[in-house]
Amino acid sequence: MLDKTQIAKRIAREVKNGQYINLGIGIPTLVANYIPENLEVVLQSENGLLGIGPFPTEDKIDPDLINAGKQTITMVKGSALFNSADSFAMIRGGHVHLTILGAMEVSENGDISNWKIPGKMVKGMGGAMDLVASAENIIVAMQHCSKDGQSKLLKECSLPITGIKCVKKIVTDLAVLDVLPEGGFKLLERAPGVTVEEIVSKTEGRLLVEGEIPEMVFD
Amino acid sequence: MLDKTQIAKRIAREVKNGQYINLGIGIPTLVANYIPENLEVVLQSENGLLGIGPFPTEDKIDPDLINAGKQTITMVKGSALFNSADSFAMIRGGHVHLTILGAMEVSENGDISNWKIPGKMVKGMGGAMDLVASAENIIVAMQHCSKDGQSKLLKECSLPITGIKCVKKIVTDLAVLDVLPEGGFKLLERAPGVTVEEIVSKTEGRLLVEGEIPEMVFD
Amino acid sequence: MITKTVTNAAEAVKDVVSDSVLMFGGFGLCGIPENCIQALLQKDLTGLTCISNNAGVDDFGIGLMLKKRMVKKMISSYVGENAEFERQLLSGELEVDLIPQGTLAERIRAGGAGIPAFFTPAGVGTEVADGKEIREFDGKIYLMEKGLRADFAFVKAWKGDTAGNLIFKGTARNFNPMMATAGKITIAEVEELVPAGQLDPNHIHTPGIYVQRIFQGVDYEKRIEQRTVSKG
Amino acid sequence: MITKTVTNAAEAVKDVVSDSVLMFGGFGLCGIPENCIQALLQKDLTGLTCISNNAGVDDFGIGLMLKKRMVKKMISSYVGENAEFERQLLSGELEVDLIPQGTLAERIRAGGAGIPAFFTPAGVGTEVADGKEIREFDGKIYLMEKGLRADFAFVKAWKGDTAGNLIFKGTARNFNPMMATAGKITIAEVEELVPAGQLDPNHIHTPGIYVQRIFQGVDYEKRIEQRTVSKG
Repeated sequence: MLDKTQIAKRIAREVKNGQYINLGIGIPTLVANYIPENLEVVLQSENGLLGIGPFPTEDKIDPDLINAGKQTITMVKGSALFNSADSFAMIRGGHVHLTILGAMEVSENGDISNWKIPGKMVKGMGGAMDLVASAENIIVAMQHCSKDGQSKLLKECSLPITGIKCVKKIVTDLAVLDVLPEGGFKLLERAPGVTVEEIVSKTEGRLLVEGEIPEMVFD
Repeated sequence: MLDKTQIAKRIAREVKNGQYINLGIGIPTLVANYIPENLEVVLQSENGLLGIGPFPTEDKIDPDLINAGKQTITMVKGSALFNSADSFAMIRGGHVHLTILGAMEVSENGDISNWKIPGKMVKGMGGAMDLVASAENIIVAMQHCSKDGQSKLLKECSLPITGIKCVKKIVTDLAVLDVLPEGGFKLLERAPGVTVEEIVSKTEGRLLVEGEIPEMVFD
Repeated sequence: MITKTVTNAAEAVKDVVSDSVLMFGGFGLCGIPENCIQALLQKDLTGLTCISNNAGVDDFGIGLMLKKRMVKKMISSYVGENAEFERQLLSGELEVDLIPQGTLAERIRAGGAGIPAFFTPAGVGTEVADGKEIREFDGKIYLMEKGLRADFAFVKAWKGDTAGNLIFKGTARNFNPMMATAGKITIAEVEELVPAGQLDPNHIHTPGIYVQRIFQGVDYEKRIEQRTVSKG
Repeated sequence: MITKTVTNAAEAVKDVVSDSVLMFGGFGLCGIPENCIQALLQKDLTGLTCISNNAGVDDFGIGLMLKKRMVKKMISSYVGENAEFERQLLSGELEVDLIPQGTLAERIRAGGAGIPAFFTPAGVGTEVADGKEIREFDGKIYLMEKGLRADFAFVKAWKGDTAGNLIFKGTARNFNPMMATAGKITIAEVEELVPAGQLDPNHIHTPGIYVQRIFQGVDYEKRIEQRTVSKG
């Protein structure tokens, strides 16, 4: 099984040179730490920044400079600031190449639910609906199952939808899977020590397993 | 009869304190010279400037600073620069209070034609269609008749329309007229030496003449 | 130039009445109009509709207005940091209209820009699409969304001049510039107010045409929600 | 940061082919991409669709491309300074789509912002409305207009950095920022190119995300159309 850091490390391998990337709150934020240094990429924060840098040292904290998770941040060289309408113009217009975000559920046709649990949680969708409706590539970071053991990779989402037919890839604590254009999850890799059988048993949606499934390797 | 300078001077009296104003090419541009100095107003140029100043002295000419008529200009203190989309957002959103522009024809219901003579002239509408569709107050500066003596204040425009039911007031070489909300021109003032009869004879559209019509006075 | 200066927040908000529609700039607690919110709290207002990306926290920002029960309805994209908010919502005391963040930003821009409606892909296939017009362009499905305006827009800038021109700092810009365009009356509070002519016209984020009143604010707390540091 | 630098205009335009849709920033001759236009003139191109507020003058700017018969269609708001243009138009050699200036600007912004269509009052009741959807919102009539994109967008900025961030000067900004967002490939020429990190992130008009190629231009003529002076 992968821990959160390993999920982030695995997703970082999906990043390509020259990409502009939006990272959601939680595990996706950690991905920034593991992007290979030889790649030139730029991180977008939907509250109005291109070029997110590391967290500031104590003496450099600026309350007027935060990311979308409201964390204090810094800017890298070559950053640009803009307003929220311009930020989502950038997102909606397809200029951000890759969105990495968390999910509560993903369906086998790529629908995602991550913003609402009726009667329980009403935090709102924030920028997630805009991001998943717009980016050309969307990767989900999440646990394969809920705390009570239910699969989160479903035939259909049971929770209110954030976006339809948008998720391209999923990295969970157990596996890496593509969402096929024609529907269905395709198993690509398994976590160290996790068997294909376990993944099959914990995936409710249609799962395609072809040939030998390699085990992920981490440094 | 008013000359161009007097038309501009008369229109300048319509300007109110605190207004943001867009001035078209030609006579409207001259209006800026006669706005009373005790009024605080700001001139907008649709190519991206609030706060047009006077023409520059020879040593201050900047090719990167022009008005919508492509004339070299200066900026007053407190100016702001912006792009064309933001400029027309400002216009379309009703933030510019007053538009003064020229016309080839105005109809008695306030339609205006000023952008095209079929088969003869194809310069384009520039920003005029946006301006007349958006500003709350639109004043037209023009000659009362064409060069061949035809009235330019008509029942219906004969040339392609720039905007409908938008002109509120007209200042010509002969008269000042309101366009009534219910339709028709209402004669307000006549140029020095011009009789009501002459104005009546040179106005094709419905003209309302009530009581004594004062003669304009200029310093 | 047209002078927009007022003396302080109390004077700036003096004609805000109950049942008004208000916009508040800010993202989380970053770039919120702290002085105007404090001045509104001093007034006896109820039935307000507040348009703001977030709803503050329990003891700061718009959260204080919620606690005082001044707010009838919130229009926001994310309200996750506010327990009182969640309580009022679940109990039905508070109406909430949750809108995708980009749609909210664009609706406000459209409202200020005289665009009554536009199409966006955000929310297609979700409950956000309920009751909205759906249309296909070039093979992709979109929703029609409408422009938003407010009776009063409250924005917070870094620097401003007496003509109402504004410059924001860092990510404290966020929703402030669009909201400035969408208020029938826009009230700007700034950290530093300078005479017209001192700001570079090329650096201005919000032209003064959008601002009806401006004042230099006092005692900014600028509370940080997630203080994250690195060892350096 | 992602480096966008190319050596010169010739390299920047090397993959532009005949029958492409091109956008050119500028208002009149102010803020036009002079170097890219010169480089395009060196290529053997025909059938181009050019989106530009104006069409240059007979012997400068896009006017030179018209003279060389490279252009099949112009999409503009005002073309009044160009006799060759008028001749080609009246003779039917050139297609022209005249669009209200604000609609043109907004259509380009919409194209870059992923908004397929929006409503505007400009052109209602005129021939611009022919064939377009008409709709009433709150008692006022609007036209539906669609977003515009281009294969290549050519923009001219004052300063730029290697990450593609741009700062414009004066009213030379005009259509350049929107067009930068709407090109599948956006090529920026700048008067001064600096390393990433030298421009204040708060002063940037066009974030580098929109720019695929950038180079420092040479020999700017910046021709003035209406040289007007006061006695001082």
